[in-house]
Amino acid sequence: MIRVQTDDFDMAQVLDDLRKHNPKVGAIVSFVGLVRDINDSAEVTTLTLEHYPEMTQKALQAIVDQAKQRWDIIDAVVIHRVGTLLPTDQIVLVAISSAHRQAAFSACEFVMDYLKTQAPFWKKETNSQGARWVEAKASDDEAQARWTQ
Amino acid sequence: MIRVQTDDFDMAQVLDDLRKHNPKVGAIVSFVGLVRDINDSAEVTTLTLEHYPEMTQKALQAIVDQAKQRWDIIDAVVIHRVGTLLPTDQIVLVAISSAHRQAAFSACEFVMDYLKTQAPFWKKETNSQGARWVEAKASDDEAQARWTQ
Amino acid sequence: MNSFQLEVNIMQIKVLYFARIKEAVNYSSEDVDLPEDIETITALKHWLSKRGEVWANLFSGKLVVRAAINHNLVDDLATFEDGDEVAFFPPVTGG
Amino acid sequence: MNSFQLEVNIMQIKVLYFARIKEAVNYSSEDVDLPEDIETITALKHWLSKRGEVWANLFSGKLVVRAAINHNLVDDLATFEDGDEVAFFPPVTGG
Repeated sequence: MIRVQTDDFDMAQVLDDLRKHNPKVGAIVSFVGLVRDINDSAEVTTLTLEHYPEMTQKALQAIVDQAKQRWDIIDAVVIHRVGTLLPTDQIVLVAISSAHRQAAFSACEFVMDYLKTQAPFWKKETNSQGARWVEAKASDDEAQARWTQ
Repeated sequence: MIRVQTDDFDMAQVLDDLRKHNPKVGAIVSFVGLVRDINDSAEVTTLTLEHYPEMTQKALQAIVDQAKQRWDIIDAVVIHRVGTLLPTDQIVLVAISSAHRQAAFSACEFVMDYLKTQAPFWKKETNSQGARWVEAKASDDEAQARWTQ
Repeated sequence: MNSFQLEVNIMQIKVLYFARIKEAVNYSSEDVDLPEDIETITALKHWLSKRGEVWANLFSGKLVVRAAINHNLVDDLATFEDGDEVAFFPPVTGG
Repeated sequence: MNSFQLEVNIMQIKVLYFARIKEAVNYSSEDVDLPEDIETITALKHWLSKRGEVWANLFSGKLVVRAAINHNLVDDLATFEDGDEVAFFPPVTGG
């Protein structure tokens, strides 16, 4: 399941859905990304996420499909929020279910690394000094490149 | 926080506690281990977990302490259930919060790999043919050994 | 005959802009008529950069501008066709 | 004098058994008086294996038996002291 939404998400509901309908599931690895109150510069007051709606779903699905080809996973959920968020708000959830834990760990980290570098989302922070677009990080490109070596 | 308990745990509550009190948290990686309905042999009807109470807390704390020394993580939660469980029941939760995702991913996988090989829990399965102790897996030893190479 | 050739040789694409690029050009979408030799992202960037200072600055290469064709992330040598949707945006920062 | 030496030279430890080892020996805990030369896990396993067939089978080396001293996982060359708690159990299978 892939969803892009302004509303918050209920992690417990997602995990219950992943485990309760399939007794083959032995492991669920999940990642939640949150708005931090401090970034490179001053204290963040809001974070606004823009995206490219027609492309986002397709890009996320392509990433999940790659993960399913690479690892023996059972199901994958990606939920990404857009719009204006506050510190400690949830931004993104990636949850992967599998029979054994290593596939779920690898696939979850893979999906996050690709999402960070391939999915069309852009963050704009506001703080007391004004608004600025968040810069992409070289460390995210390096994290993604690990999977192709 | 480290807990060993017979009761089920509320993943959403744990994650909320990790994020709501600390706006420095940018990432939470969590692992949930579940009772599968099938293992090496026939269909599993129940899974009973025994442990060594005086040692368990100490062993889990030592594993978490090692993870905190190795990675820049903010907080760690380990909850492990004991007693008799049914297929799709939650067995274990490891949740790690950090500023950036890679530390949380690595620490969560590290804690699980060490928990699997160092923490004094033993599983006994019952199925239609009777009861049997679950055998330790060489793949778990190999997973743990990765961290010392 | 001449006017027929002219119609065939003009390609129309839709161009979208996102994030700081959208803010710089001050709109998010336009239909663009292109000469037929403009068929790669590189050529389109070069062609757009002749529109003026804002455009020249955007596509000067000082900042990375990523592109998508029909919702697929592509590199700058990728080619598009009449009717395609091309998007320009900064490196993504989601997650 | 003789009786004083005897008291000093006997070591008492608590031994715990878990999982299939507990089921095999049929109890979970005992206080054991040991001669003074039995001070490593290896020596204790050897000493216990003389108790009879069940014990010999357990500690024959056919199955891995892990040990802890005072709640710390140890290898078989680890030494214990008077008053320590030693535990024997199969490889762990939690998580």
